[in-house]
Amino acid sequence: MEVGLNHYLALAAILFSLGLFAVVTKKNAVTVLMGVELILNAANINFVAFARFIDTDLDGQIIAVFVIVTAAAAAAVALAIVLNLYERLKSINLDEADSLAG
Amino acid sequence: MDFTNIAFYIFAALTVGSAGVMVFHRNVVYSAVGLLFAFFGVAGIYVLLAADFIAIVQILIYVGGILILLLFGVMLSQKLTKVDVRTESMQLVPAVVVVGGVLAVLLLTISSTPWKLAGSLEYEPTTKAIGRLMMTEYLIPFEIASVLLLAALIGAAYIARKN
Amino acid sequence: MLFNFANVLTFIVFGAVFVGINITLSRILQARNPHPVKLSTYECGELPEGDSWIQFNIRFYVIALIFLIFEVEIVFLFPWATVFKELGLFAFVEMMIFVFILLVGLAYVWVKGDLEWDKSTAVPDPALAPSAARQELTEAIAS
Amino acid sequence: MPVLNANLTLQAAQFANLPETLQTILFMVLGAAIFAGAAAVLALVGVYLERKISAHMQDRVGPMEVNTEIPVLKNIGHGWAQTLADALKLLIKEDIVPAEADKKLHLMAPFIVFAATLAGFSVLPFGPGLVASDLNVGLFYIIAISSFVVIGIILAGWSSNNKWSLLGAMRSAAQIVSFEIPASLALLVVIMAVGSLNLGDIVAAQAGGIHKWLIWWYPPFNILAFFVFFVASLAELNRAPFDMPEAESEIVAGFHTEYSGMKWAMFFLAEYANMFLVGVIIATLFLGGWTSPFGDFLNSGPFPVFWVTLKAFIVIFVQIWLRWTLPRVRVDQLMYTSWKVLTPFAFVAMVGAGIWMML
Repeated sequence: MEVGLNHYLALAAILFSLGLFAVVTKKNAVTVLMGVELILNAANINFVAFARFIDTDLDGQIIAVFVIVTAAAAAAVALAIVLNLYERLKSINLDEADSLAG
Repeated sequence: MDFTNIAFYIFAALTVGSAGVMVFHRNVVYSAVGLLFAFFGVAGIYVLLAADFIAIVQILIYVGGILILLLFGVMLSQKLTKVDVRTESMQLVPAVVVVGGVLAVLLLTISSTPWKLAGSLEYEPTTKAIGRLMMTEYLIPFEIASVLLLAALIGAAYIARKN
Repeated sequence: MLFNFANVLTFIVFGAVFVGINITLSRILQARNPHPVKLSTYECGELPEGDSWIQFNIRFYVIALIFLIFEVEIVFLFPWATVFKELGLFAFVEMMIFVFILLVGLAYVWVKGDLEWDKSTAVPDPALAPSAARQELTEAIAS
Repeated sequence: MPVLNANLTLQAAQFANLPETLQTILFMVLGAAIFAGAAAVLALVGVYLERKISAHMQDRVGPMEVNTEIPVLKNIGHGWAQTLADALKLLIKEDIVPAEADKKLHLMAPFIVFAATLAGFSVLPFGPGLVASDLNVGLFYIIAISSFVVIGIILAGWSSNNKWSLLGAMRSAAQIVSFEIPASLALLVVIMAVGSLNLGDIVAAQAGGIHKWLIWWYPPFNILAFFVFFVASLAELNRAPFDMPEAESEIVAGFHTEYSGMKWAMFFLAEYANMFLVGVIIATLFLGGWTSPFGDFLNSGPFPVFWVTLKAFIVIFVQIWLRWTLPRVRVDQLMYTSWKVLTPFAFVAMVGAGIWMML
């Protein structure tokens, strides 16, 4: 069967679900972040796929670049928070991090 | 069935399989390895979608940057004996229901929407075109990105330092 | 374009296969003679003490953070550099603004000391510190 | 001989009868095989050179004994077969995996490191049209693919479950990523000058002799970029004086402390293959690549391959020379070099070359 837009979108949907599953179920903050990265990757596949099949110009690809850049900035800040959490609680399990008092 | 189709199925299987390892393996380092191959698979998908520049950026930022940072985070914050490196799951049953529902809705929407296809993008180098667009049409987002990066750098350094 | 990327993939796959062949060949040829002492973790001939977990210097992490931000900057610089000549002065000025904003970040982490490697902050053991009398003597000799 | 010729003709005919896609695949696999073989051979040559050069620098002779009985090769002497003998030894050596190690990842790490190193070879141009993969994003691709090596090193260190392995891996990773920034920034000067990421285009821009090499463009900014890149590449290769990750007086052998036999040999091979890779990259970007330094003189036939290999080996010689001349730096000095010396200078080179081009 010829691979078309639907195939790429379905792949992105599966990746998105896997990432969402990790975000919802994992206790470990680093694993949750990995799930977020999967979700962003799924979104990016959609952007690039639409750029190829529907828009046929490079706007979608540029959006994808900006998504990757934002993801990198987010990951840097999020991991800094995880590290800070660890320094305070000696654990990075999210269910133990329910205190705002630090 | 031509080669790009076969390549699509190979990369899709690689991506989904490694993402599965990432999600379901109990050891965080194995999750990171799963993520490594998932990123690589997605880069392959980008190549098939005529986005060579994005594919390289994907490897450079995700594998060379974010994944290394994640691994450093694992190494720094976990006792690396075999027991403690595990990651536990919670609320499995509701999660399966919700995520299954989301996936079903997504797939249904994808298959039932009549997409207005407009041919397909040619396989040609995109780097120069992206550079040109970034300097003209996307100039404002580009400059804002630098401010975002500055904020992220200062914020992350500040949070990581304060202990 | 696809052909070139297929070639890259061939290289990656072939590299893995090459390692696989070598390791398998070595498996077949080598003599295997396991012994608990031989299989223990190497610690300069001493018995291994504790597990491999050590509190890492947090600097490794801060360096990786800063690296990630600058790597993103490089992603923007590469496509710009390829079209720099044809776009001329305007693109150059735009990129200088971009680079300048990020150099502010570099200056910030530089001034705040995030690029310094942590010196040991451990307090020296008072038992090992030179006694007051000895210190006086040392100073007396020095002066 | 006629029999062989007939055989070859027959095989060629059979090859031509194959479906086109199969032919393409066979060609690609053959190309990869040739490059992998060349990488292995060049790595062996590199090891031999390192031993001999270091020996002569220290007024020793180095390996002298290992030789064969084959008539012509016998006369070369000077222990030329030493590294071959070492390779054979490593092949039959027992592969010890510590009981505490994570066996799967311990096995996977050399695969990742070597495959990523070999993948870098696919875009190197060895002559006009003599390149396995003429990627348009070639230079960018090399930087990206080398990040797999860092992941492989971290995995090797973690899976060994050994203090020195893990510490060596962390040091190695932090060092490689720190020096990737000035290295990439230095490359920008070349890309700005040529306006292409394709390595073939970069070589073509330098054709016509030694005075056209990119190192002489926009003085002094390109020379500055060249030095920044050279120093950063030394650190990325974990070569002396930046061989902190393998400081044997402190952390034994760094991330590969728990590796032995063929798995260790794969790391070693990747290391020397990487040296050659960097040599070719420096030759291509700054020293004219496969073009002859004398204009059109000796610039055709097999000579392009000769020139680029010669230039690469000159770079390798300087790397070895530095290793046996300079003492090792400390970790804090390393970070100082990367972030407070090389990165600002790389920015200066980039901005300076940009202004020069604007004028």
